[in-house]
Amino acid sequence: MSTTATKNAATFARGIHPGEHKQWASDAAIEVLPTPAALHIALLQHTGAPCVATVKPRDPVALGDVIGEAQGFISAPVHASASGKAAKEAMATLPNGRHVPVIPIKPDPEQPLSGRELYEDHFGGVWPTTGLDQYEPKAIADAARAAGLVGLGGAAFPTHVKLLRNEKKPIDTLVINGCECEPFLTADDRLMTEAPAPIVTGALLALHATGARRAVLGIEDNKPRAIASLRAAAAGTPLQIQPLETKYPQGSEKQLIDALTGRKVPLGGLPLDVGVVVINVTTAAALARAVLRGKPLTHRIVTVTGGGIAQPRNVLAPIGASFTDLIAFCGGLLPEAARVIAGGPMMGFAVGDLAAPVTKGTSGITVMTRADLAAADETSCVRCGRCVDACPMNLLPTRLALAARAGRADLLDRYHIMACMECGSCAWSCPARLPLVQLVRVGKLQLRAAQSK
Amino acid sequence: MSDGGPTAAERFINGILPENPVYRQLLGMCPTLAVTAALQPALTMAGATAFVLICANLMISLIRGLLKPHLRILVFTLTIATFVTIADRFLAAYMWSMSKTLGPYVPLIIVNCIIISRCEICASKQSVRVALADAVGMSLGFMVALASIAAVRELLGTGRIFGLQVLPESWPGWGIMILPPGAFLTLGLLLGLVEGIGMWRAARRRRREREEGKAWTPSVA
Amino acid sequence: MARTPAEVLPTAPQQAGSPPQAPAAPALEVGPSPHLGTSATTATIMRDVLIGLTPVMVMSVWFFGWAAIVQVGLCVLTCLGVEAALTAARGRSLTIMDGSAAITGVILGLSLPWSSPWYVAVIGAAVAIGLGKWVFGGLGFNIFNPAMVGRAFVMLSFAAALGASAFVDPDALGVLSQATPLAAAKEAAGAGLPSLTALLAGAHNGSLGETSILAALLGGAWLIWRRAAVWQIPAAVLAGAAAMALACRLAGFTSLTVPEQLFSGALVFGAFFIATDPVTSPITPRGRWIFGVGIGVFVVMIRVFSSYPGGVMFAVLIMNAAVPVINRWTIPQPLGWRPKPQEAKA
Amino acid sequence: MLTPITVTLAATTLGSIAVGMGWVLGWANRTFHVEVDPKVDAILAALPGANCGGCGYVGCSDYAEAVARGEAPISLCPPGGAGTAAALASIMGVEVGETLPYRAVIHCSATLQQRLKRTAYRGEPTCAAANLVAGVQGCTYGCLGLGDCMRACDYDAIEVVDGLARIDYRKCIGCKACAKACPRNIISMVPFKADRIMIVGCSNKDFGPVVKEVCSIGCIGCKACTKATDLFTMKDNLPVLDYDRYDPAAVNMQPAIDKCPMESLVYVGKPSRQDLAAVAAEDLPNRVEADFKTTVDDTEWRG
Amino acid sequence: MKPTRTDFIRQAWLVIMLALLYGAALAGVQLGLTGRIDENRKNETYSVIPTLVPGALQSATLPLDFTSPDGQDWRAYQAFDEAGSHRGWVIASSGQGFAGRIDLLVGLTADRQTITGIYILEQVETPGLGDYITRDYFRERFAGKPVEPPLAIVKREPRADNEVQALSGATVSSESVAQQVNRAVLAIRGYEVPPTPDPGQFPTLPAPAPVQSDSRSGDDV
Amino acid sequence: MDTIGSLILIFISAALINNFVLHYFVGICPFLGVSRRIDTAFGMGCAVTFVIAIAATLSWIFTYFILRPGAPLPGWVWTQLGGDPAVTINLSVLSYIVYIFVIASSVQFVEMYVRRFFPPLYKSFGVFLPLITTNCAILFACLLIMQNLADPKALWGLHQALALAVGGGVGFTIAIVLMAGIREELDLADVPRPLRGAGVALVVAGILAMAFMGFTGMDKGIETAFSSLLK
Ligand SMILES: Cc1cc2nc3c(=O)[nH]c(=O)nc-3n(C[C@H](O)[C@H](O)[C@H](O)COP(=O)(O)O)c2cc1C
Ligand SMILES: Cc1cc2nc3c(=O)[nH]c(=O)nc-3n(C[C@H](O)[C@H](O)[C@H](O)COP(=O)(O)O)c2cc1C
Ligand SMILES: Cc1cc2nc3c(=O)[nH]c(=O)nc-3n(C[C@H](O)[C@H](O)[C@H](O)COP(=O)(O)O)c2cc1C
Ligand SMILES: Cc1cc2nc3c(=O)[nH]c(=O)nc-3n(C[C@H](O)[C@H](O)[C@H](O)CO)c2cc1C
Ligand code: SF4
Ligand code: SF4
Ligand code: SF4
Ligand code: SF4
Ligand code: FES
Repeated sequence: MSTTATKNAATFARGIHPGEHKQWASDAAIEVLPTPAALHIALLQHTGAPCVATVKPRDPVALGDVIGEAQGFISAPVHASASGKAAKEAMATLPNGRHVPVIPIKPDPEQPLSGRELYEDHFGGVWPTTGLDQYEPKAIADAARAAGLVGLGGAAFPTHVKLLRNEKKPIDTLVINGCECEPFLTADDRLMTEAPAPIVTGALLALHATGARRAVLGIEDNKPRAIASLRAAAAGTPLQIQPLETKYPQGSEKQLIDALTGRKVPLGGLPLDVGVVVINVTTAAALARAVLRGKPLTHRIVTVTGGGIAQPRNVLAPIGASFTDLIAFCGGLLPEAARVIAGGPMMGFAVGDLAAPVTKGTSGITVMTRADLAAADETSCVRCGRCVDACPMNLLPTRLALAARAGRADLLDRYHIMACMECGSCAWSCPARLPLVQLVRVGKLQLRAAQSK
Repeated sequence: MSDGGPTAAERFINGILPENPVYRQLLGMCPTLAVTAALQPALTMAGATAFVLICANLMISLIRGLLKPHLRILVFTLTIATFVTIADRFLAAYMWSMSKTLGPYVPLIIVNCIIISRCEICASKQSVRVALADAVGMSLGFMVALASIAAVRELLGTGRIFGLQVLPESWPGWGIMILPPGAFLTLGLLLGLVEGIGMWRAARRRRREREEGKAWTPSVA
Repeated sequence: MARTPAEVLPTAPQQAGSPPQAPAAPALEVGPSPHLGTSATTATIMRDVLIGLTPVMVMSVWFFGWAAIVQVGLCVLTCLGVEAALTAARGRSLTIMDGSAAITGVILGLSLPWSSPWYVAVIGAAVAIGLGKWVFGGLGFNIFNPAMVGRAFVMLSFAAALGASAFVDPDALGVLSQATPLAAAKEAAGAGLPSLTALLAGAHNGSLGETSILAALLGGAWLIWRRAAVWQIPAAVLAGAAAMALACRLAGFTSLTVPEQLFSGALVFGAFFIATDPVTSPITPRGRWIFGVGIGVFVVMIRVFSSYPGGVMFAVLIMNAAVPVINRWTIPQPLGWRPKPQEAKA
Repeated sequence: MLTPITVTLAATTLGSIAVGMGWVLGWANRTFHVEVDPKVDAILAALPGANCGGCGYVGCSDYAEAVARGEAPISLCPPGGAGTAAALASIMGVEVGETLPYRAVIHCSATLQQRLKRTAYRGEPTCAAANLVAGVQGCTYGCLGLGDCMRACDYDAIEVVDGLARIDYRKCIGCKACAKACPRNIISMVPFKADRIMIVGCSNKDFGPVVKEVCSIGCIGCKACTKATDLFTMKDNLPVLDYDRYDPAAVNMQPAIDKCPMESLVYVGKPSRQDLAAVAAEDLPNRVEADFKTTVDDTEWRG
Repeated sequence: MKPTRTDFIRQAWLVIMLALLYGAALAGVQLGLTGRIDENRKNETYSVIPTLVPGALQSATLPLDFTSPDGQDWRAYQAFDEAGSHRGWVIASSGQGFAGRIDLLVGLTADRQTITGIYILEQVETPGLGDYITRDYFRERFAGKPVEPPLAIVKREPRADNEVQALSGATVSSESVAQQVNRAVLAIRGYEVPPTPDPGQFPTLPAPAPVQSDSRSGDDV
Repeated sequence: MDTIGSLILIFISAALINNFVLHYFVGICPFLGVSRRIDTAFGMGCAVTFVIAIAATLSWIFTYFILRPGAPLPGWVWTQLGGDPAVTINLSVLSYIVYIFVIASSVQFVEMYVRRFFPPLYKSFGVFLPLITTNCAILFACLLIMQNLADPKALWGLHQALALAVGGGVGFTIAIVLMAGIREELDLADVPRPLRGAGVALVVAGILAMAFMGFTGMDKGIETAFSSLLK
């Protein structure tokens, strides 16, 4: 992959250059996963309240049927990602550690959509860039909600909440996040390259829904093909394509907003507080599909990549397929595979049990070899300050880690632990191999426990 | 004793090691650090402290019936200050050079927490006999502590003990031991040593108990 | 150029609907994110520092010959031995290979005069590791720079062996027969100070490592380039010293010019190799500046006003003590930090 | 000849300073009086009043207030020693109330080998940290075996053996420190009415088939025990033992144990005769008691 | 529970009684010991004088205070022998050394042409280095030196009459001592000698001094 | 040297060169006991500085007018009683007892006053006051002042006494705040068990004392430097 580092590209302060590792799958066009033998659709796939199952065991379900009803405002329904028969509710441990109920579905051998048709249904066809004012802003948000749309960039926050207008906090800038700064992952890159049209349409819909005056798509300058294809697709629309320096975590919304607008999202606040909404490119595409075609979120693109997988690919997979299905589709694990990660290597979760299902938030499966993993053992922190120089939030990770080890909630608060977004820049830079992010997570729990007392 | 507290013998023993004022209670650190550059001033200081401690304990124990809780600390302080002045003047009269060496640290005995805490804990509550035993025990404990620190400092600093050459003449005196930092370092390391020995012995006792499979004490209170 | 999906369809047989075969499972492991890390380790950083120290070591051998090798060698061996013994006593895994104890030994050795007797090196090194490092829990926890703790201990203990006259060998020819520049400056206001070029090249008497400023600058540049040391601290030390030197010069307290102050004694060596010890310097960006300027100011203050000719060691120790407080004062404000809501919450 | 005058002068000087100062203080005490918690006063009176700072608080009254607020242990005063601690205990004791012999029990009894779907874990070797990494082991409820409870215990009463924390009831004093430390919340405090009591040694709330996938001895929620004795009730697929009614001396639990298809009902406390015999024969029983020693092998967990 | 005034008086009687008692006791101690203490203090200087001025009698010493032209106050002692003949001078001098103030005495012959010796009264120089200025071998380096030209410290064997070899490694302290000697010599040489007193008055020393430098010696009560 | 200069010298000397804690070893108890948190240590330092200043003022007054040999007040009483004016009265034997008495009462007075009228100030600072009564740093300052009053050549004025007192207090504050910072740091460190707490704190104090030895002779240096400046 060629990297055209544009000098003076806009960016944020600090951050790291962990190496891109995108070569594994950046040239692999999106392929469709054959319908697996079984799907396990988790009832909690988003940030917020869990869903309640609406199907009973042995009920037949069709592709796109609601099988879990959203509870509350910050929540999103889940849909069947294949036609088939539901089974008795079970439990599964998601890669992020959540132990949640799942609805198993046994897909029918004959599916209404599969293979190329499914791909075309998602990304093909015509995506208008004009006349989108016909949709009511409220209707766009409602469609997003009905489609079970959540952020596909990582946090899985229900998208309709972001799109709803808030009188007190007007939005003036819509940011479309096409950075994909995680090493290894290429799903967004492939989508932007292969199918920029739905992204542009989705962005324009979101622009209309939020009432923003400006729409910017931020993209790291290591994806020249995607930039070219987006520029072509967005020509003549208000959507502006803005290349950014390739630096981790360029895609983190606070850093992205800083890079694009210079605004600083307040601690504990939302982009909303500075008049910005950020949505991911895949989310935008899914929004277009939900509004224009009325299709719910049943599939997502998952990058299966890394040195430990036989054939790295970008796969359009039904939600609920197991990691095993995807790995098998990509030729299986190589003997040197050492760790399977849901997501990318910087923020993803290691998976212990490959039966875990793909959820709306699963952007990739990275299979790392022993050589990729940090080799050395932990030594004492020598306060070299590399973590401090790396932290995009301007925190003191080493102090946070030491305070968490000592269980000192007062210090954790003094060092602003809650501002940490767990991006992992610090731990990546640490020559002593301290598990800084893990300790920060422990520390956050300690601080919450101390404060609730 | 009818007054319920520890007996005279217990008080005496406690003062020397189990409740050693310096190593265990960390009291009276100032003189401990200041006068231990050599053994002779250290022991003189210990003697002066012992004199004050014993006299004050006796005096307080004698008048313990008359003490009002509110004013007790005041009475202690007055008494101690008086005896300290007496000790100070006697030193100046009969051991002039030592009195100059010790300088202001003799009057500082007044605020040495060891004495006031013994008055409070023992003398103001227990009989003269116990108070005496307590004072003597504590004084011995203080003396042991000062002597041990001073011995280390004098030996390493000058190669001498009580001014007599012990180590070979070629010993390069560790000047720092005589200087202020040496006092802190020696006391800190000795404290660690005493603590370490205590821990090591406790661990050994636990191990032994476990090996012997000592009787299982029921968990029910 | 996008390829169509058909072109990259898997060659492995795949029947839709059939249960996928569980891949022959390699032993997987789990762990916290991030799963990637830099290639730098503590040991590589320490190795870089040792490499950075070589120009200085070479120059000291050039000037002082065997004495330098023996002095540094004794210090390093003792440091490694004591470190090994103490880690073993605490039942910890052996850490001597990480190179930090070796650095302590080298820096201690380089800060001694060529003439000091063997026990100075041995006691200094033992104290450096024992009192300077082990007492606090070993690598990464020490408050004070171990090498400077060791040097202070021996300097205060064996003042005669480290005093100005220890440097001078009246029978020798060349630099060894002269007083060290700072001692000379102290005794006779400015007289007998070598020329600036001599100071830079190192053609004068002094502790093993402090003679050649150029060698120290060369090694320092390497450290900064390798990011083994942060650049702010040496910059701040030199800036602070220069400012203080200028002030003292203008007030007439000293006859030394600013460049003479900067290039004499251990200031440059200390700025690059001693003040930068990460363990004992502040972690916050602003704190590093305060720390460095503090060292620079104290060095010149001690040189000009106190009874000692040099002040690097004392200045470093004093500022080491202030590091926790500096860190505490200079906690950076996180991105998006605003005072109002914070206070409201508190 | 002048001696009496000097003595008088000295005595009167001192006396008048004493009276003067005393009067000022008495006046101040009246004028500036501030009401304080009587308990603080009581504690203050029981403290030596040396104000030496040895307790780590700023003087006796600060320490007294901290004790009265219940924030400080009663044993911190070095000059006061044990006597003062006892006095403070009696002042504060009114608050503490009567103590039942509550002891900590761990609701998991699966050893490393019995917990399935385990993966090598590389990370911070504490339970709190490992609990945040999914996939360390199949069971998301059970003991992680990294010993946070052990480190929290000031009385050295917990050991981790075969990856499972066990409590030595000779040492446990029921301080709850372990229960607060356990990130999986599987330690509870139960009344120890006898040397040996029964506990439910499992915390997995999932249905039987799910449990079977992750543990070879875990409770499958079959309700057999509730049928054997009415001391058990089911909650969240787990039996709950009613400790108010359970009298270890009187009730024979053997029927329930026999009924249980898994190994979820376990005795803790003093080892039984069989257990001791088993130890003697160096044949560790499956149902492990709290006081068999070996040490945890950290290396295996670090991967 | 507000305390009242009468409370205070009732409670305080013990304190007041003790204050009176202690005050009286202390005054007694003072009376008993002051003489001795003053003697000690005085002897500190006086006992040295015979060693600095050969043949002088400790009791036959006349303290003199004078001010040199540069405004500095000086104390000197005129030393006499048994026969009452003037044997020499002793001047007290002080100044900064390496670590702190050095107080010393300089002895001179009666004609004020030759230094007879020096004696260090107080110093806080580094132990094992600067504090060797108190050693005899260093002090002896000053004996017999002429007063003109001023003394100079050198780091090698002295070659001229006025050169004094420094202590090795302690040039600063040595230099300080030499400077003080020079200053004292200069002062006393510029001092106009008062008429030699009548030898008969010596046994009643100390002489009535215009200003008593010794602090607590004024109490004759 | 002019007066201001001599005051500055007294101050610097007490604060840095002959630091009360690190050179004279006074006030070790609070230095070890109340140095666990920076804020508390700072409060303690301020309180000590304040109390030393008060105690120094009062003890200077008592010493100057009553206790020193030849003090005016007892002399006046003496002559009123018909005594011989040539005789100097010396009550210095009472010094220690009067100092401790004065310190204790004034501290208690201030404490009650602050507590009654400035509760917030009391919370942050007044709580330290009782602890200070039995702190040797205060008595030590009084004793130093007494020494300098006993010598008629020096006969310190109140301003000099205060310079010493405040210098000593500031020096104490510097030492205890540095110590507290270090100990907060050591809370997070892996200190060998037997040394935890007082042991390592004393070692730190030792190294601090070594560091402060760098100021040796600075009083002389500053004096020379400034006198040359004035010339
Ligand atoms: C460290 C970090 C890195 C992130 N990187 C990306 C990224 O590369 N691409 C992306 O779309 N979102 C990324 N996100 C998530 C964004 O912050 C943000 O949640 C998302 O773009 C919002 O869009 P969505 O709700 O549609 O997912 C990242 C978040 C964090 C904390
Ligand atoms: C790293 C280093 C630190 C030093 N620190 C000091 C110091 O703090 N004080 C000092 O007097 N000399 C110090 N020195 C030594 C002096 O720079 C130099 O050797 C001095 O001129 C010798 O004079 P002296 O030994 O009489 O003090 C240091 C030397 C080095 C290499
Ligand atoms: C710890 C230490 C203490 C010293 N103490 C003294 C001292 O008390 N008196 C002194 O003259 N020099 C002392 N010096 C030496 C001075 O720094 C200076 O080097 C010396 O006076 C120069 O004299 P020299 O040329 O004879 O060595 C000491 C040096 C050190 C390192
Ligand atoms: C840039 C750099 C400078 C260092 N300087 C010193 C030093 O001056 N003295 C020393 O003992 N160790 C030094 N070390 C080694 C190591 O950090 C030191 O021994 C730790 O203080 C031990 O915990 C240095 C290390 C680095 C990376
Ligand atoms: S990067 Fe690692 S070693 Fe460096 S300061 Fe941060 S935690 Fe410590
Ligand atoms: S502290 Fe948090 S925000 Fe900062 S680098 Fe580490 S993980 Fe990222
Ligand atoms: S199922 Fe029960 S016994 Fe087994 S590991 Fe989980 S909690 Fe423990
Ligand atoms: S009981 Fe809890 S704290 Fe103890 S080892 Fe098990 S999981 Fe960890
Ligand atoms: S003994 Fe000095 S403050 Fe306690």
